[in-house]
Amino acid sequence: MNRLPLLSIMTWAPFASALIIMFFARRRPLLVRWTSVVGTGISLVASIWVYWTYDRAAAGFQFQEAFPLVPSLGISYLMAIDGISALMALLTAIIIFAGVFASWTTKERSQEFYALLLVLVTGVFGVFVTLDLFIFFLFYEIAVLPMYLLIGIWGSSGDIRPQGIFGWAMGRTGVGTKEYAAMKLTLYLLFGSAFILVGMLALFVATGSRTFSFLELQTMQFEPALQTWVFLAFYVGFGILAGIWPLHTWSPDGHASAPTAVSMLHAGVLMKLGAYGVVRMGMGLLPDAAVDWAWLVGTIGCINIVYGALSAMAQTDLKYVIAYSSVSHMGIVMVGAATLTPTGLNGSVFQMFAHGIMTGLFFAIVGLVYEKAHSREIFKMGGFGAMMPGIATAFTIGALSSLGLPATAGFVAEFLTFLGAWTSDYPWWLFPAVIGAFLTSVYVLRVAGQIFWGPKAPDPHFQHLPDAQGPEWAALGILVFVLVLFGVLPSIAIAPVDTATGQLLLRLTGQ
Amino acid sequence: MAGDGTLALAALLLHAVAFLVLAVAAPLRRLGRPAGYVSILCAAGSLAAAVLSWRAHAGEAISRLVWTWLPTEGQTLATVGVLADADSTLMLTLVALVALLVQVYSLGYLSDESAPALGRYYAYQSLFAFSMMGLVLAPNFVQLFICWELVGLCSYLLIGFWYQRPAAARAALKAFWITKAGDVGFLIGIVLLWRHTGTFDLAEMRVLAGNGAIPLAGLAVITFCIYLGAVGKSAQFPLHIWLPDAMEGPTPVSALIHAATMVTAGVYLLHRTDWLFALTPDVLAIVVWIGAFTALLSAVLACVQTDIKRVLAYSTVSQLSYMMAAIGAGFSAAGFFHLLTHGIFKALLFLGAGAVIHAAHSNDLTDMGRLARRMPQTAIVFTVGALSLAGLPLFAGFLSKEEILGAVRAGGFTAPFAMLILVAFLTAFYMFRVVFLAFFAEPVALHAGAPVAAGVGAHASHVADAGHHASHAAAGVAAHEPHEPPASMLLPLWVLALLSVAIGVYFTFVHPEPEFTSPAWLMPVAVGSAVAGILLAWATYQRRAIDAASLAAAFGPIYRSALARFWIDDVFERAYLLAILGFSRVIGWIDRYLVDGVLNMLSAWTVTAADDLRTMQSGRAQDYVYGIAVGLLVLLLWVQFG
Amino acid sequence: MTADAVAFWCLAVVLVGSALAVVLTKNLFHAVLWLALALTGTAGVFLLLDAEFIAAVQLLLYAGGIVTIVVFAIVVTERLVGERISQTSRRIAGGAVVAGGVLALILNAVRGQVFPAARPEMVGDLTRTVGETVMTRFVLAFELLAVLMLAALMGAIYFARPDD
Amino acid sequence: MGLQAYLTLAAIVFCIGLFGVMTRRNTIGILLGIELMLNSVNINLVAFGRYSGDVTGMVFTVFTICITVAEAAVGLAIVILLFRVRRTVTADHLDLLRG
Repeated sequence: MNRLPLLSIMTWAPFASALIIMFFARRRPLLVRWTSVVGTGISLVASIWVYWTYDRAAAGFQFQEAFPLVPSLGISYLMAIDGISALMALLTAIIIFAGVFASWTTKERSQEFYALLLVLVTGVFGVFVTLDLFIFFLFYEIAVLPMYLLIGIWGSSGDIRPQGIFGWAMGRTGVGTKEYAAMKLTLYLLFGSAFILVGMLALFVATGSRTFSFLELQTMQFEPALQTWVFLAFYVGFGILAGIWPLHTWSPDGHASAPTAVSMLHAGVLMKLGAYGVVRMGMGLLPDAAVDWAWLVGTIGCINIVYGALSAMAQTDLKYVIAYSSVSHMGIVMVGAATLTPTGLNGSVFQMFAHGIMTGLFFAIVGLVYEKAHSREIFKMGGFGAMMPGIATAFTIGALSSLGLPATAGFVAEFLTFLGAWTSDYPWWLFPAVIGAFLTSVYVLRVAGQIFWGPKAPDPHFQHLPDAQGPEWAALGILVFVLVLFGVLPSIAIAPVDTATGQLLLRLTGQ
Repeated sequence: MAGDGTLALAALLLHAVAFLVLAVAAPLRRLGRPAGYVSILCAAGSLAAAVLSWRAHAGEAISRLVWTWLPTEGQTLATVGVLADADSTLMLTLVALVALLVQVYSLGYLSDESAPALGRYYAYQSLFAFSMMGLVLAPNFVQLFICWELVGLCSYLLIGFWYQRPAAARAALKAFWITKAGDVGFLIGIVLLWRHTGTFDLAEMRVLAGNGAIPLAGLAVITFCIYLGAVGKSAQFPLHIWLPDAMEGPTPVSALIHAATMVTAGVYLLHRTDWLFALTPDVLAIVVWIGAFTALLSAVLACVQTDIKRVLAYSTVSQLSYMMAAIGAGFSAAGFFHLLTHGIFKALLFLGAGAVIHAAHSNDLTDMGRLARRMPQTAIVFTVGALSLAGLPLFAGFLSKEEILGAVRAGGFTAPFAMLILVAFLTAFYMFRVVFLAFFAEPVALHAGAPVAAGVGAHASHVADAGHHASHAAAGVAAHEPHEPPASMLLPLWVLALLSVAIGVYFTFVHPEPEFTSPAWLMPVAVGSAVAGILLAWATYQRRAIDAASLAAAFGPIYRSALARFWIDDVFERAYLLAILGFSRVIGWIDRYLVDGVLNMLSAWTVTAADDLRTMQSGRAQDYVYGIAVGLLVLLLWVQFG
Repeated sequence: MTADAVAFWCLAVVLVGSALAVVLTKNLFHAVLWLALALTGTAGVFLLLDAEFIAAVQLLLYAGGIVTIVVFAIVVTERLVGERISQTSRRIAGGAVVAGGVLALILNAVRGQVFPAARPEMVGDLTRTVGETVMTRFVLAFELLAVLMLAALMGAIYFARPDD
Repeated sequence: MGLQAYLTLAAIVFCIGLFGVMTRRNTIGILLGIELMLNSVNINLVAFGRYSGDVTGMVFTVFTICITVAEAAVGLAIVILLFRVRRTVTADHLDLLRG
């Protein structure tokens, strides 16, 4: 079959535009932006195309591309997608496409900024579409590392007072600065990837057949002891990226310090890499261990949900609220996956998508508000709804999705997860999950009410603020549209995902 | 008869079309009144379709149209569609009617709004009507819940329509959170029920229930959870506190959402699933007791309010509890009947109150008086509404109220029955207190320090519409004279008033066959208590024969507690501040300073250790050579002797 | 004792003695001269090992080249600073212990091994063989060495260039 | 004379050089020590080569000598440069790389 290598195009188009930007767009900011739009646009078109033409009846891995890279070690450039990764690739493409527009006004070193951003996206795409563990890891690192520069250079510092019994330590590490956030995030994620690498190599050695191919590995049966500790290594490694409690603390600081597009991409997509890793690698390769340890994954997910929601409620900085809401929502993803039921896993994957879009929207809006009002202090702002109705509406729709209101993508995800939880072996997971949704409604609407739908703040700086303009509309419009579309017609996402989750669970539970 | 299902579907979708047009076509929306015309046009079409659909389903005919909404495991997990039968199409017609009238009324009532705000208002209205109809026609619990949440959203948006006012913004949040708390139970109930029965579909479930195929073990928990949803939505104790505050929204919104339709969703839910609740009599008993208690509580509260809309709000809570009590007693048809008549006359009362507020620029009863002279038409229709609510013969509430009282008695709940009779008396009293104070008595202000003002200082918050209208009345308050509202407002009032009377007259003479037999003394007792209430109100507020202050003093503790709303709101506020916000602060602190602190500790230790180790790097090459030599020495030792 | 042995012991005494003098004299210039002697002694050792060519290279490059360069360096720096540079040592005891320890252990290692006592006969002209090997088997390394020398030359010139 | 004698001699010279490198304060003095150490290595190379009947040892000695010369030239150039910049040849004062 002679057809376009869509997956490679999708993955490498941003990289190519990054190269073009670095070599040809010096001191031409508009060219930088349009190159980025074109590059990510190609990815978006390719991902939609793949998503659309994915053969749901046939299911399994499709659009396969393979050629050997290091045959002696069994490393090959193997790309293919199934329903889950197709949805994730679509999510990535949407978020980065919107993210390019959302960071249109980056002034400082925009050339390097966009180039790094695009390189990072290449890594993310690569992780989702590759099936070779070695290449997977390479892409994973590509996706993680540019973050350090992106936050360290273009980030913003917050203000956190060191106190408590660890006060001296916090003063010592420089809590709140962007350098601190960048370093914390990088160290945390690299710490996690060390676990992942060890786990992958252990599997590679255990097979004895010199292959890194997921397709071959998943047909093997590893011994229980190996499965257990490799699964735990994967869980910790990927889980750090997914923000599992108590290894989540890089996420609020990192997201709060990162520039808009980076927060969007990081909370929207990179955290999903973690969850995707647990599902694909952990559950896909180590079925017995996944069944054994589901209780841990789900229970920590429950803690995430409630704890994240309560922490979000306590914040006064808008970006921190959103960041903690990510921690809470990733808990739903984890609980959904841990249910090991088709409904729950569908919910989990759908939540990855829904949360990606909604948090991308949130961070885009936070960026816009900050740019216009120069404030992130929730309780100093107020009554922006009258001045920026567009932004306010978009935020409200994001908020509603966040609290799981029907007709937005968030509801479908949570509802499926709830159903899955109650039919799993640990039905009590339902209750923290539902309570988390309620707490979300409290903090997220409190914020929306304070900033947008409340009385005007007396501060003279906040009296005449513009609404979103030009390219910013594109970012908001795309994300809101997707959020509502997938909420009203969830079957366009669930149908392909369902084909993949069923196969995955077949191996797990043997049903 | 699938063809008739499409009529119901059309009624539903017309509103969706209106919403989509207004939501997407921003320029049209910002024009204001044209947006309203679009919405009203769709609402009119929707009413026509609803009426036709109702006629088509008058008998036993049921039509059902469903589409797959959510697939899982290659099969259909959940569907969306319409389930049109006699009850749902009747309710559909009520919704369509009130929605249309309210939209027409709003053209006059909100004529001073800026064009974009008006456009936004009509977009919300269309979304609400769509969601409410979706709820009414829902063929399964999933769609029911979806629309249930959406109407809650619209309620939130419309209560907070004047979000620049702190009270409105607060009330919107309160309404959303409190109902959402109930919905937590509802959602859990749905999930549990799905596991229990394996389906979301109402029709399938009903068949299962009919066959006795639903296991009874644990079912009570499930139905109770579902009932919790209804408690939140239909403002049952203790979650009733949001409804009075919801009066911060524009009055037409109160009429549509917080009187006639959305708040009755809980009652409708229980009515739709009465075959399920019938399996769990214990839960039904709870429903009766809570219903009767809430009815009494809110009737007492209604008596001390001085804000005309709040009186109506508490009255709504009280009447909803009536319906709940009937359903709990096992005769859901009686509750549903009252739901319909109440929808008509309570909408009438709210819209009438809106006309009064529009004219008097105040919500406060003490600012009114003898308005009947200035606005006789409004006075007439409002009195018709009040008589309906009091349940006098020839008016809409007469038979439905009777049925409820009979149902509760027939269900064997004597104490709740007694409470409800007392409520009937109180209802008539507080309603006619409003009628006399607003329309017929001398203005209170003329009797300086008049007793009725006793409640004002204590707790009244009558910022609602009044504050809004005050802004454009500021120009000439003194010169202002109350006057009849414009035709766009009068027309809906008359339509509703005539309907109330028509229904009343019809059912006064044509008794439907009740499911139970009521004793002959029931009707005289009910009507008598209502008349007694009216007379007491007349004596106190019109003739001022009885001093209102001494009347209040006679019920001293109750009166004072009622002014403080029995402290229920305070309990909730404390719970919110302490339990949720306070706890969240603790968690936030723990996260930042303990969970993250441990990490920072590790990090700081590393940095400190590195600082110490750093001195080893002296920068002098010879030291390194020395180190290498020592290393070599150690290495050699190790190789040779190790 | 054979003549070889006598020559070896004499050379060894000279070599060790001059080496000690290199590291112990106070006067830097004298130290350089002692180094020249040590290098010459090494050349003698090479001769004993039948490596005439290496001995020649050693004398030419080392004793001739390096010593000259060092002398130049001393002269230049002394002229710059305008005073005689004496040199002192420090940590003598520690250095002696460490160096002595290393020596003892190396010697211990050497003593424990069995080495061939006699040298095999080398046929033919050893210098010629060395030349042929350099130009055939190690030609690449040889060329690289040329590049390295050039680079070192240029580097040295660059470093030592007068201030602009 | 056996190989052992040569190796012993080389080891002694090496350790003397090492001692010099460790103890001299003057940079040029350190360089001299290094020269001694390299010399002893050369002795080893030649001796091993000779006793195993292989010319490779000698070839390498040639290379080593060349490299040593290059190193000495660069090293002394650096010393001169340093001297010009910092006015000292005392190694203790050259601690720009201190942590």
